[in-house]
Amino acid sequence: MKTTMTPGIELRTSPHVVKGNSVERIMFHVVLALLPIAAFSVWQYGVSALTSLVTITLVCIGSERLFNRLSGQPSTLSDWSATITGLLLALSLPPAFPLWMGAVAGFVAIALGKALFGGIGYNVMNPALVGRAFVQAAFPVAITTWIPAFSPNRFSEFAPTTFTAPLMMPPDISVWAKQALDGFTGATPLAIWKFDNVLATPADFLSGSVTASTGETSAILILLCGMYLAARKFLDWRIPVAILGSAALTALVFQAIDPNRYPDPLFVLLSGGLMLGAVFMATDMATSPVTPKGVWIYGALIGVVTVMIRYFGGLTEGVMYAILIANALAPLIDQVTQPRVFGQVKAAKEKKA
Amino acid sequence: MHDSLSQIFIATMLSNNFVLAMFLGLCPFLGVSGKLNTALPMGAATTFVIMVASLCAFGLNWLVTALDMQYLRLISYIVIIASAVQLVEMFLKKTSPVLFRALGIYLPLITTNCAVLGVALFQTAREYSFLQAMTFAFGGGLGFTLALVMMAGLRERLRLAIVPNVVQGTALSLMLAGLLSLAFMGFAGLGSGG
Amino acid sequence: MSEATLQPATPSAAMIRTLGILSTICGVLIVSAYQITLEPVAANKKIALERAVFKVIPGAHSVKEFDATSAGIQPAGAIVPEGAVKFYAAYDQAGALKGIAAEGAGKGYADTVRVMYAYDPARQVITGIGVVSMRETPGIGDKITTDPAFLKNFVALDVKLAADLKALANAVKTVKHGSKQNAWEIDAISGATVTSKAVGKGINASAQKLLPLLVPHLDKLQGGK
Amino acid sequence: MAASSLNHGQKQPTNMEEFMEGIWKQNPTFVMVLGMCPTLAVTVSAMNAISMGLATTFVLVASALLVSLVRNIVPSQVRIAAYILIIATFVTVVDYAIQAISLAVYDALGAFIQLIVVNCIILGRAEAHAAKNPPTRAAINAVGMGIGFTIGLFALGSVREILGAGKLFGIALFGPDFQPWVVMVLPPGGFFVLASWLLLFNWLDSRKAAKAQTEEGRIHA
Repeated sequence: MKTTMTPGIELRTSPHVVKGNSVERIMFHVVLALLPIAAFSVWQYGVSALTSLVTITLVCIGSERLFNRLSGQPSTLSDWSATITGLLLALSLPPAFPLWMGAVAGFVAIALGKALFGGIGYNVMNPALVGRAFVQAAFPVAITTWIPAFSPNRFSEFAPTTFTAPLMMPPDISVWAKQALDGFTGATPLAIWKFDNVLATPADFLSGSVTASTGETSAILILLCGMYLAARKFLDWRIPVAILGSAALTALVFQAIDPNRYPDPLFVLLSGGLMLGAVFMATDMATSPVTPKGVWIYGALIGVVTVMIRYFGGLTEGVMYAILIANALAPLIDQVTQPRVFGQVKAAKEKKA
Repeated sequence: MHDSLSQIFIATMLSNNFVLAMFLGLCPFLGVSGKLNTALPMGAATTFVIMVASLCAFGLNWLVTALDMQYLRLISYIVIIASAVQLVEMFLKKTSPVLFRALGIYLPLITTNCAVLGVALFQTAREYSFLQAMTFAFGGGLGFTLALVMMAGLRERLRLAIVPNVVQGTALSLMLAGLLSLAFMGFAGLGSGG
Repeated sequence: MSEATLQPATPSAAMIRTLGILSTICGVLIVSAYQITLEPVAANKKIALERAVFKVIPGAHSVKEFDATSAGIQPAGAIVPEGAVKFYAAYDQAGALKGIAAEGAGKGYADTVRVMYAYDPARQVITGIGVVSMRETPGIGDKITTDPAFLKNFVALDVKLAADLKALANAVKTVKHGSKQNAWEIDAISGATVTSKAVGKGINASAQKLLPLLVPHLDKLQGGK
Repeated sequence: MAASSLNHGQKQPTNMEEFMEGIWKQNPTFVMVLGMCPTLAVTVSAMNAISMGLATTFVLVASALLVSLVRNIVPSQVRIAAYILIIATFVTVVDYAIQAISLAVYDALGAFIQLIVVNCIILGRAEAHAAKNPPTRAAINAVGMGIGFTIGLFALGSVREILGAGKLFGIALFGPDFQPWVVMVLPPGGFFVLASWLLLFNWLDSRKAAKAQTEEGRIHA
C-alpha cells in the first residue's frame, strides 16, 4: 500500500520519553491555567456553561481515544492535549450553545484538527479553532445566540437551547433571555459597536457583564493565567505580546484617522475573544513559528488581521480566523525567517513542529 | 457593476478566492502545491497568463459583441487563450531564456487551468470595464498564488508527520484545502464595501 | 503550432486544410444549435421574467419591457440606447396598468444580490420585492425572502420624487433592526445586516436612476395592451 | 493514463469492460480525481450534480465520437488544437441546449457549463482513448466515463444537499425543525465531503488489501 510516506513512521514504535514527559507537563499546566477561567464562566453563566464545558471536553477526550484505537496507537489521553482542546473550544462557544452542536464541534476539532494529520504535534491549525470555525460555518445562527450573564436563575435553570434534540434546530430564546435579565439585547459589544456605533466601557468588560462566549469576558483572569504560564516558560510570551501590541497599534492608527468611527484600542483589546485567543490559542506550539523573528511576525499578523476583519469584514469577530490564517502561514513564516546557521535547539524543535 | 477597483481586488484575492471559494484552478492547485519552491513560480506564471487571457478576452468580447456573434464567444476565448499561452511561451524563449526556464514547464499546464478561462467568462458575465477586468485578473492571480503557497507550506510541514495510511494522497490535500477554505471564510464580507 | 516548425514532415497545407474542415463542421454545429434553441430560449426567458414580475405584482396578466432614457420611454428593442434603464410594465386582464417592476442590484455578503421590486405609480411607493439571484448564507442572508418582518418593509416603501423630479425626496435607506421610523427606511434583519443593506442599496440605486426618467412619462404606459 | 490505454490497445477489452472502466476502475471522480472544479463547485444539490453530470457526459460522448471519426485525417501536430475546437463546439451546443430546457438549471450552474471546456477528463479521454479507437468503442468508453463522473457528482451532491439543507432533490427529508449544516453547501463543505468519500474508498481498499494479506499468510502457514 501507500506506506511510502515519511521516515517518521518508525517513530511510532520508539516512544521518545523525555520529550513526551515535558509535553505532558506543559499541557498539564495549561489545563491548570484554564481552570480558573472556566470556573469564572460557570459563576457567570451557571449550569448551562458547566454542562457545556463538561460535555465538550468529554467528547474531545472520547474522540481522541476513538482515533487512537482506529489507528492502532497507544492512548494519547495522558498528554492532556485533548482536554485542552475541549476546554478551549467550550470556552470559545456561546454558553447556551446546543450540546449536540458542541459535540459536533468537539469531534471535528479532534478529527479534522488533529487525528487525520497524525495526532499531537502534527496538527496544521489549532484544533479547538478548527472545531469552532466548522460549527461557525455550519450553524451560523446558533453560534451567535447569546444568553445574559449573572441572570438570577442561572444555577437552577438551563438555557432552553442547551438540551436541543440532536440534529434539530434550537428554539428561539429571545423572549426567554429578556425575562432572564432585563434589558438584555442579545448582541455582543463588537456587534453593538459595528452596527450601532455604541461602545461598551472597560468597566463593563472587567465586570464580565457583557454578552460573550463562555470564556471570553474575564480579561484580567486570562492575562493572569497567561502570565503564570509565561513565567514558568510554558508558553512563548512574545506571541500574546505581539498580537495584543499589533492589534492595539492598528486600532490606534485607525482611531487617529477617524475617531468618530473607530473605537479606542482598549475596546479592541478587551472585546471579543482577542485575549483568550492571544494567550491560549495562538500560542499552540505545534502551529506557531519557531524562529524568534517569525514569532513576532506571526503575532503581528494575527493582531492586524483581527482588526481588519472586525472593522471591514462581514463578521463582527475575527480573532479565530486571524489565528487560523496565521497558523496556515506559520510554515512559510518559518521558512522566510530561517536563520542562516542551524542551532542545535532549533533543529530539535523543528522536528517536533 | 459599480464595484470599485479596491473592492474587486480584495474580494477576488481573499473573500472570493479563486481556489478556495470559487473552485477555479483546482487541478494545478492540488498538483503543484507539493513544494514551496515550485509553488511560487507556478503562481507567478499563472497570474501572468491570467492577465494576458483577461486582456485578450476583453478585446475579443468587444469584437464578438460588435459583430453580434455571441455564440462564438466561448470557442474564440478558448482558442485565443491557447494561442496566447503558446505565444507567451515562444516570446519568453526568445527574449528571456532565464525566465523561460523558470516558468516554461508550467505554461502548458496553465492552458487547461480553469481559472484562466474562468476569469474570461466571469469578467464577461459581470460586465466589467477594462480596468475592472484587469484588477479582477490580477487579484485572482494573486489569490491563486497565495492559496498555492500556503498549501505548499502546510504540505511541506506534513511531510514529517505520521499521517494515517488512509488519509494519504489526494484525500489529505483536500482536507487541507478544506481547512484553508474554512479559514478564508473569515474574510467574507471584506470588499463588499458594507 | 510551434511543433510544426520542428517536424516539417506534414505539409502545412494539410494541417490548415484539416483545421479548416473541422472549423467548418464546428461552425455549422454551433450556428445550428444557436438557431434551433433561439426560440425556446427566448420563450424560457419570457416565462422566467413574467414569473418574477407576477410575483411582485399580484394580479398582473401580461408584461411589457421598456427602456427609459432622458428622451422619454420606449418599448425595449434589440438595440439598447445609451444610458437607458430597463423596466417592466405589468397590465391586468383588461389591459390597465397594474404596476411597474424593475431590477436593482447591491453587493451582499457573498455576491451581488439582485432583486425585482414593484413600483406603484399612483401612490409613489414600492409595493413588493422578490429576489432574482443571490448567493447569501443559507439560514441568515436568505431570510430576505422569508422573514415576514423584513418583507413588511416593502408593503409601502416611500420612493416619492423630490419637487424638481430629479431624485427621490428621501433616499431609501436600510437602518438597523428595530429602528425604522420613516416610510422610506428599511428595517434590517438582525444578524443579516449586510444582506439587508444590499437590498436597500440596490433598490435605492435603481429607483434614483429610473424614477426621474419614468415619472414624467407615466401616461404613455396606460392601456398598453 | 497513457500507459493504461496502451495496455487496453494490446488486450482489446470487451465492450462491457470498456463501458465499466469509467464507472468503476478508472472512475474520474474517485479514482483519477479529475475535473474537480465542477465537481466541487456545482454539487450543492443533487439536481445540480445530475444536470452537470449529464451535460458533461454529452460533451464527452459527442467529442469522443467526432475525435474518433477524424482521428486518421488529423495531423498529430495540430491534434490538440483540433480537439479543443471540437470540445468547445459541443460545450457551446450544450450551453444553448440547457438554456432552452431550463433557465433555472442554467442559472444554478452558471459559468461552470462553459468551463466544461477545460475539464481535464474530456481532453484526457480524447487524447488517450478516442484518438486511438474506432467510433463505437470510443463512444462506449465515453458513456461509461460520463456515467462514472455523474455518479461521482451525485455522491457529492446528495450528501451535501441532505446535510446542508435537509433535502434531496428539493424534497424536505427531516421535517421543519431539522437544523441544516450550512457549511456543507459552502466551499469548505465541498472539500470535506469529497475528502471523506476518498477516505472511505482508501479505507475499503486498505481493508481489502489487509484481508488479502492475512489470507495469503494463512495459505503460506
